[in-house]
Amino acid sequence: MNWLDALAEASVRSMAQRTSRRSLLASLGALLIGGAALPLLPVARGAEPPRKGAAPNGGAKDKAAAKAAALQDPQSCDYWRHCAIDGYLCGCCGGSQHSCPPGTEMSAVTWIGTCHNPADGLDYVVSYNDCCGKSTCGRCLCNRNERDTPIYIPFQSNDYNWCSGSSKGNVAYHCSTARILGQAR
Amino acid sequence: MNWLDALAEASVRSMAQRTSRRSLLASLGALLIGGAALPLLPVARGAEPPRKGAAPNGGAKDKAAAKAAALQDPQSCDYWRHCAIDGYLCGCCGGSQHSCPPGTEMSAVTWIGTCHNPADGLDYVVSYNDCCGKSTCGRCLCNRNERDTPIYIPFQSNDYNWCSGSSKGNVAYHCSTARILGQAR
Amino acid sequence: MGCPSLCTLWAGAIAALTAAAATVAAPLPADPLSQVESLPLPPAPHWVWVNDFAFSHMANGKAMLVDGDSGRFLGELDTGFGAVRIVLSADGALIYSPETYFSRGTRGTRTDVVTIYDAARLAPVGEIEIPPKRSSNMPMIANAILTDDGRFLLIYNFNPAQSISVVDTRARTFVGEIDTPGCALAFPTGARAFFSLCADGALLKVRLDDSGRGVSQERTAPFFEVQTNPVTEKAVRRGDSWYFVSYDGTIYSVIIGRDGADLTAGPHWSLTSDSERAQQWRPGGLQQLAVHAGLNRLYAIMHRGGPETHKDPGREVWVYDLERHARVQKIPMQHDSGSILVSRDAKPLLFSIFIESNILDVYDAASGRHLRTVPDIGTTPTIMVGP
Amino acid sequence: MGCPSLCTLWAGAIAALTAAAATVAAPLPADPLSQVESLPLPPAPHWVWVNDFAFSHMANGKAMLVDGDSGRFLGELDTGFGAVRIVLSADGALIYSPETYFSRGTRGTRTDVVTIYDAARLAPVGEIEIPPKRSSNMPMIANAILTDDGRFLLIYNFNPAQSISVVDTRARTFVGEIDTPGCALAFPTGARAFFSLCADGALLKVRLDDSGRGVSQERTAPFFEVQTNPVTEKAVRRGDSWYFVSYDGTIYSVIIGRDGADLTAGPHWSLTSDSERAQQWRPGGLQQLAVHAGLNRLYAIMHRGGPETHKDPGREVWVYDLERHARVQKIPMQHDSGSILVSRDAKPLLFSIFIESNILDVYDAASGRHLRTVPDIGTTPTIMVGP
Repeated sequence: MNWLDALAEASVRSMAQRTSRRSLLASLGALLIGGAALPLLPVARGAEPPRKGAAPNGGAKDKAAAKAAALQDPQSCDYWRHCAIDGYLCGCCGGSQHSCPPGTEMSAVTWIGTCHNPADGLDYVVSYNDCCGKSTCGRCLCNRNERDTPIYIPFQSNDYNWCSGSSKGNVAYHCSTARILGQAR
Repeated sequence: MNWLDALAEASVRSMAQRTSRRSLLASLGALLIGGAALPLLPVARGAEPPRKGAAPNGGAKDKAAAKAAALQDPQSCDYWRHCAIDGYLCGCCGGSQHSCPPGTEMSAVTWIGTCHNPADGLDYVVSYNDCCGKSTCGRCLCNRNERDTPIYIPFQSNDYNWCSGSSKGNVAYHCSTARILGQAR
Repeated sequence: MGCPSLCTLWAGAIAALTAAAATVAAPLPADPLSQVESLPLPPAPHWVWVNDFAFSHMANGKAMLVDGDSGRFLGELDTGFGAVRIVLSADGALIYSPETYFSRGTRGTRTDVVTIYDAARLAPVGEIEIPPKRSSNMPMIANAILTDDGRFLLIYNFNPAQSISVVDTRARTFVGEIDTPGCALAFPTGARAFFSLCADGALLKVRLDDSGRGVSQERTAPFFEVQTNPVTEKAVRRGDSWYFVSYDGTIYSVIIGRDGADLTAGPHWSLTSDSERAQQWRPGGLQQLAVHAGLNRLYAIMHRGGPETHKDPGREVWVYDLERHARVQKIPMQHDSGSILVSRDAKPLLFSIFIESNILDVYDAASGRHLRTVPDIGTTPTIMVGP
Repeated sequence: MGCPSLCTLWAGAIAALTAAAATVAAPLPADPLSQVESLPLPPAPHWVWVNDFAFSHMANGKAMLVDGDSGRFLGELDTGFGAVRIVLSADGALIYSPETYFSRGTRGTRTDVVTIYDAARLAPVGEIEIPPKRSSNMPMIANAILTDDGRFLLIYNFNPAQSISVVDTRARTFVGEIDTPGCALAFPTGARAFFSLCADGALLKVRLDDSGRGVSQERTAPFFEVQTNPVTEKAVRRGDSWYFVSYDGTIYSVIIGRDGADLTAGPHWSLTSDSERAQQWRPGGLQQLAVHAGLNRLYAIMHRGGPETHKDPGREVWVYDLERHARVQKIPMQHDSGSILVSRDAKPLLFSIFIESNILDVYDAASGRHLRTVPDIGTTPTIMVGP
C-alpha cells in the first residue's frame, strides 16, 4: 500500500477556504508554527513562515475576535478541526462536527488530517468521514487544497467522493464531518 | 369539458417576462390593440389601454429598435410568438420556436395562445408544446402570468408540466416551443 | 485490493498516529464512529419543512427541515422528480412523500410511490406504489393531503386525465383511483369526504367508504366565478372553512356542514379597501395565504400590480381578523415573499420564502418583527408545511 | 376522462380557432407537429461538450453541446449521478457515457451503465451494464477513455479498491475488470495498452488481448516524484506523448515506444522562468492543460499563488512550443478559467470554463482574441471534450 506508506509521514491538506483564502492563510501560518516540534506529523508541513505576498494582518481587533470565534465554531470553515476538510460541513446540515445528519450513513473509509486546537494548544488527528445516502446538503461549502494530492494518492486527495467506500456501495455524498480520533503525538 | 367551453372564448396568458415585465407591459398594451376587432379571441383580452402606473416609454430610439428586434428573435422572451409561453425557450436549448432539441419528444397535449405578429399585422393561434424526456434545459426562462388561470382550468394554466401528457407517460420537462397552428380568425 | 485488507492497514496507520501521549492538559476525547443524529418527536411547533422543487434539476427534489427558533437546518429528505410536498402524519411520527422516479434519472421506466419516512430518523421505513400519473405542477398544498382523520392520503393525478389516487396510510396500501373529470386537486372536508375544484367553478364532492373507495360523487352548480376573477387554488383551511382568494383579493369561503358533504358558501369580503384596489394592491405568490386557527387570523402576501401579477411576490403581509373581516396588521417583509406559513402554536412564527431566492425569513407573527434569515435553503424553494 | 376523447375535443376547439381566413397578406404557414432537431455528422470541429457535474444536485449530471462558432447551444444528454465525462467514438457517430443511477434517485439499488447515444439524435441507442463501482470523483479525462483504436472503453473504479472496467464498444459488452491496486485512472498507450498512475509515482503498465482482457501488468520503478512536487493527473496527449505537469509547473512527459508498453521519460522543462517562479506563477485548475497537435502547442492556465493553489483558476493561458519548450504567447482570460480545451482543427478555438460560474468563453486560439461568452451552461461546469 504505497499510499499508506505515504500517509504515515504525509502532509495534510490544510485551510484555504476559497472565499477567504488569502486572509486565512496568514493566520494559519502562525497557528501551525505551534506544531513545528512534531516533525513526523502532517501538521508539521504547515510550519512555514507567513509567505511574502500574503495579506498583511489588518490589525483590527474586531477581525481578530471574529477569527478567534470562528476557530471554535463548528459551522465555520475556519473551525480548528476543519484544517483538512473538503465539502459541505455536516454541522450546517443537521449533523455536527462528529455526527451525520438524520437519515445519512457515515462512510467507513476516508481521509485524515492533523489539526491544532488553539484552545488547549494540542494537535489532534481528525478523520473527515463523509455522510452518505442523500443528495448534497448544499450548505457551508468548505473547499481547501493545501497539501492536497492528486487522486492517484487517494487518502490525501480531496477529489474523491469518500461515500464510494460506504458499506452499502451507495455513493450519494451529503456532507463531511471532522471527528477527533485522538491526540497526535 | 368545461374548460374547453372556457377555452373557446378564453383569455390567453400574455407577455410578462419576470425580469423585464414592467417595461414589456407598456409596449404590449399598444400591440394588442391591433387585435381589438376580434372579440372572441384571447388576444382581444389584451386590448386594454396602457395602465396608469405602467412605466412610461423612455422614448429612446435604441430601446425601441432593440424591442423591435426582440419581437422577431426566437431566442428572446419578447419574441411575438411567446405571448403566452411559460418555461425555457427551446430556441435556446438546441431546438427552435417550432421544434424540439435533439433527443427530446414533443408533448401531444398542451396549452395555446393567440399572438399578434407585428411583421404582417396578423394574429396567429400558437401552440406551446413542451419538449420532454430530458432534464430542464435551464436556458432562457420566460415566465408570464397574464390571463393565466389556476390549475383547475388546465388548458390555460402555466403551472402544469405539459410533458405529463406525453405518449410515453414520461414527465421530464426540457423546454417549450411556440408553434403556429394557423391564422386566428 | 479489497476494503477488508485495506481497512486493516488503514486502522493500523491511524493507531500509529494517535498513540495516547500523556500531556499536561487533558486532551479532548475521541469522537464515536458512525454517530448519526435523530430528531425528537413530536416535531417542535416552530419547525418548518421547505419544499425544494429544484427546477434546474427536477429529478432531485428535496424537503428541508429548519428550526425557526434557532435557524438551524435539521435535515432533509430526497423526494424525487417534480416533488410537490411532503405530508406529516397526525402524530408527527411519520412523513408521507409522493415521489416520482425514473429507472435512468430522467428517462426509462417511471415509478410513482408514496415513501413513508420515520420523522425522527428521516429515513424511509416503507413504500407504497401508486399509479405513475401523479400530477407534475407547481407545488400546491392540495396536490397531496390527508383526510381529516389522517387515514387516507389523497393525491392528485393529471396526465391530462384527472383523478385522485387514494392511499390507506394505516394499511400502507394503494386503495384505488377516483376519476374527477374536469376537476382538480383535493380539499378534504371530513374523515371520508373531499372536494375537487372544477374548471367551471363547480365543486366535485366526493365521499369515501371506510376502505377509502369512492362511494359517491356530486357536482355542485358553479360555486366560484372563474372567467373574470377566479379564485386561486391556494386555499387555506381553518376548522370547518376553506378560504379561497380571488385574483382581485376577494375572500370566498367554503363552509363544511354535516358529514363533510354539505358545502355552503360563506360571506365574501375583500382584503383591500376601495382606495387600495385603486392603487392595485392585490395578493400574490405561490403559497399566498396562511392562517392561524387560535388567533383566528388570515395572512396574505400583498403587492401592487395588475391581474397578471397574481403570482408575483410581495413585500408586505397583511393580517386579517377572520371574524370581523378586518385588517389588523401589516408586516413588512425583509425580502420578496412568494410563500408564507404561520406556525400553529400560541406564539406563532411567520415563515417566508420565494422561489427565486434560497433564503428562509422568520418573523414573530404577533409583532411582525423579523427574527432571522436562514441562508442556503435549497435551489428553488416553493411551498412550506409545518407540524 | 382519458386523453383520446379529450384530445378530440381539443382538436375541435383548435380547428374552430384556426379556420383559414383569406387575408391580403399571405399568412405564415402552420408549423409541423412533433418536429425534433437532429445534428449533422460528423461533429463540427468547433463543437464542444461541457460536463455539468451538478454539484448541488449530483443525481442529475449533464453533458451539454455548444457550437463555438455561433455560441449556439445544440443539445444535451442527461448523464446521471456524479457524471465525469462522455467519450466520443472515433467516427463521431456515437457517444459513450459511463453513468450511475439509483432506483430511488439518490438511494436504493445502484446501477452503473455505459449508455450509448446516437450523436446525431442525442438519444440512447444502447446500454451496457458495468460493475457498480465506477469512481465518483471530480471529473478527469482519464476517468473514462478509449484505447487508441477506439475499440475498448477503459473506466476507472474506486470503492476504495482500484480497478479498470473494460467495455468492448464493438460487441457492446462488458469484458471484465482489471485490478490496479494502488494505481489510478487510465492513460492509453496503444490499441491494447494503457497505464495507470500509482501512489508512489510508478506507472502500472497493462496490456490487453484482442478481446479486451488484461494479459500482462508491469509496474515500473517510481517514474514521478510524488512527495514534494507531484504531477497532477490532468495530463494531455499528443501523438506518442502524455504530458503531465507538476504543482510547480514542470512538464514531464511519458513517451510511448513500440507496442505501447515501452514507456520512457522525455526531457522535463518548466512552464515558468526563475523570475516567474519567484513571483509564484504556477498552473492551476481542473482541466489545466490543453494541446494542439498540428501546431505542436501546449496551453496552460496560469495564476500566482502557493502550492496549495494548484486547483485555483487563472486569468491567463500561457502557450508553449512543444518542440522548443518555449513560451510563444500569453492569452488573457475574460473570466476566471478552471478548464480549457483547444479544438483540433487548423483554425483552433480555445474554450474556457470554471466550475464556480456557468459560462463558456470562446477565444481564437491563434490570436488569443475573445470571441464570445456563452451564458447559462449548466450549474457547475467541470471539464470539456471535443470531437
